Amino acid sequence: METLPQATIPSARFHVAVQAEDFDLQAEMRTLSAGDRGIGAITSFVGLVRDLNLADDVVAMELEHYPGMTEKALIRIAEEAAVRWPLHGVSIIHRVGKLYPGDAIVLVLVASAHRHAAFEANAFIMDFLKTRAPFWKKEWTPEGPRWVDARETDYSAAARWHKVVSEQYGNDEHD
Amino acid sequence: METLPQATIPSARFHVAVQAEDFDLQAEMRTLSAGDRGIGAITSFVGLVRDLNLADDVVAMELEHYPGMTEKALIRIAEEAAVRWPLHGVSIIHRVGKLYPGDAIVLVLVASAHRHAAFEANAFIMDFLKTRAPFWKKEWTPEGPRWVDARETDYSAAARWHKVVSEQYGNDEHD
Amino acid sequence: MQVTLLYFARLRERFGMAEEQLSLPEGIQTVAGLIAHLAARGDVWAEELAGERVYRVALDQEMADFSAQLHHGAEVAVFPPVTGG
Amino acid sequence: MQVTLLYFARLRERFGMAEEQLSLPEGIQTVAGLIAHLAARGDVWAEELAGERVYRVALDQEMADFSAQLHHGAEVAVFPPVTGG
Repeated sequence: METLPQATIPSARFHVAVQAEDFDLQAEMRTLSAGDRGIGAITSFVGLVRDLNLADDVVAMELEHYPGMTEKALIRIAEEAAVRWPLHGVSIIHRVGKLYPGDAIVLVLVASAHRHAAFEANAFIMDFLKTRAPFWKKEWTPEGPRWVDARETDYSAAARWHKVVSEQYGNDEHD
Repeated sequence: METLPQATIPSARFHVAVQAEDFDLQAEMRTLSAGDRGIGAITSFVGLVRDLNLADDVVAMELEHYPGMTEKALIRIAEEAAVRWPLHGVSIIHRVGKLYPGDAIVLVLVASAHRHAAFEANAFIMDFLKTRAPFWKKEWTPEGPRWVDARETDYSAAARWHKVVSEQYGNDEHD
Repeated sequence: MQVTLLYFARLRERFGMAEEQLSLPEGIQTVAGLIAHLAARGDVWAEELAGERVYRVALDQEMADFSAQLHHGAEVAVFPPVTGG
Repeated sequence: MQVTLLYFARLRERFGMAEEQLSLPEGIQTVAGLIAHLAARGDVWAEELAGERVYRVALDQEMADFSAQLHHGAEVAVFPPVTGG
């Protein structure tokens, strides 16, 4: 991992939440960017419960987490992104409890002066969230519940970032 | 460019708009994903007018476009993305007219079953929009207006996609 | 051959017009020929189209290069490199 | 040395508990020693912790590996690989 450019972290706002309630993308974006006129780009990722994901007759998904550790892990992931890219803010909201196809599971918002930083940091956060944040999914089917197994592809997606060479983001680009 | 996998385009929804009014991210996301339970990932990009971008005393930004060609160019860019990644939908909204620091300029929403496809297609669309869609920015300062020059970095960002090797997106991943 | 010309942004302002109808002289068949014809007007037309300035051309609302063939009724737009997003 | 153990997801269900307080025998100083101690209970404990099954350990709410040193009052969590997002 790169050494820490001390200047970047204090300037970034981090917000993390684990909640049963749904979130509003527009409201979260406004909160993240309020008052910061240096932000030129905001990316968001929203993960949804999908049907195909839910083989055969899955009717719902249930998310369990590790209260206390979860919030720390999400903050840690946001901080790691802010070390690698010049970010103005990161907001991560992860839902828990029972969710149904079409429901949102997770929101990651990243604000930066530069669009490429905002895209890459968001993808980085999702890849690390999938392997480092203590959430577990259970699928509910007519035959009963079953735990979802971790996927090898998520671990390889997270691992690839160790190889990514940090790019230079100067002031040549405004969003 | 790759040959066209005929199956992907008809299944994707495309929506483009050029408008003076602001947009609501949550409402646009809902519209894009409504009724499609195969979507596991939605990424968004929002470009904002920023202060730093606006050297010295810039008080506003004005966006001009080429009515008719703009909409075609945006649809074309969305279609090119859908050829390269397995997308369920793309929504592009670009604002025109007078805008102020903190205002949103552009929204790109991409829906897919897979998170990496949704991230990459969104970055691709933004890079191409910056070089192919007929919009021009004018900055208003106390000394008068001035047109913003195109940046070399935007052209190199768009050019790099020609070198990107199309990855395989199977059904190993749900968001 | 009759074409519609559209100018945008800085070029619209410098040329002092957003649109014009033009009857092309015999022998002008391509975008390159049309641009040379316009640059021959001299002054700002030569400055913008025959000098160091970079510009783009769209033919019938698609980006076009200098070799593109014109046709009767074509819509040709000339504008600076785009700066949207 | 007293530690708090937490189990999540499939492990919570298989072990039939979410949490337990444990006084460790002398000589258990690391995560590896603790896991061996739990696996020695046999049955589902051995199946989940000493077999082919993959699991993760967190020490004081940070991901930890087997060589991590325990301390009095430590919070040790054992759970399957995570599947959030």
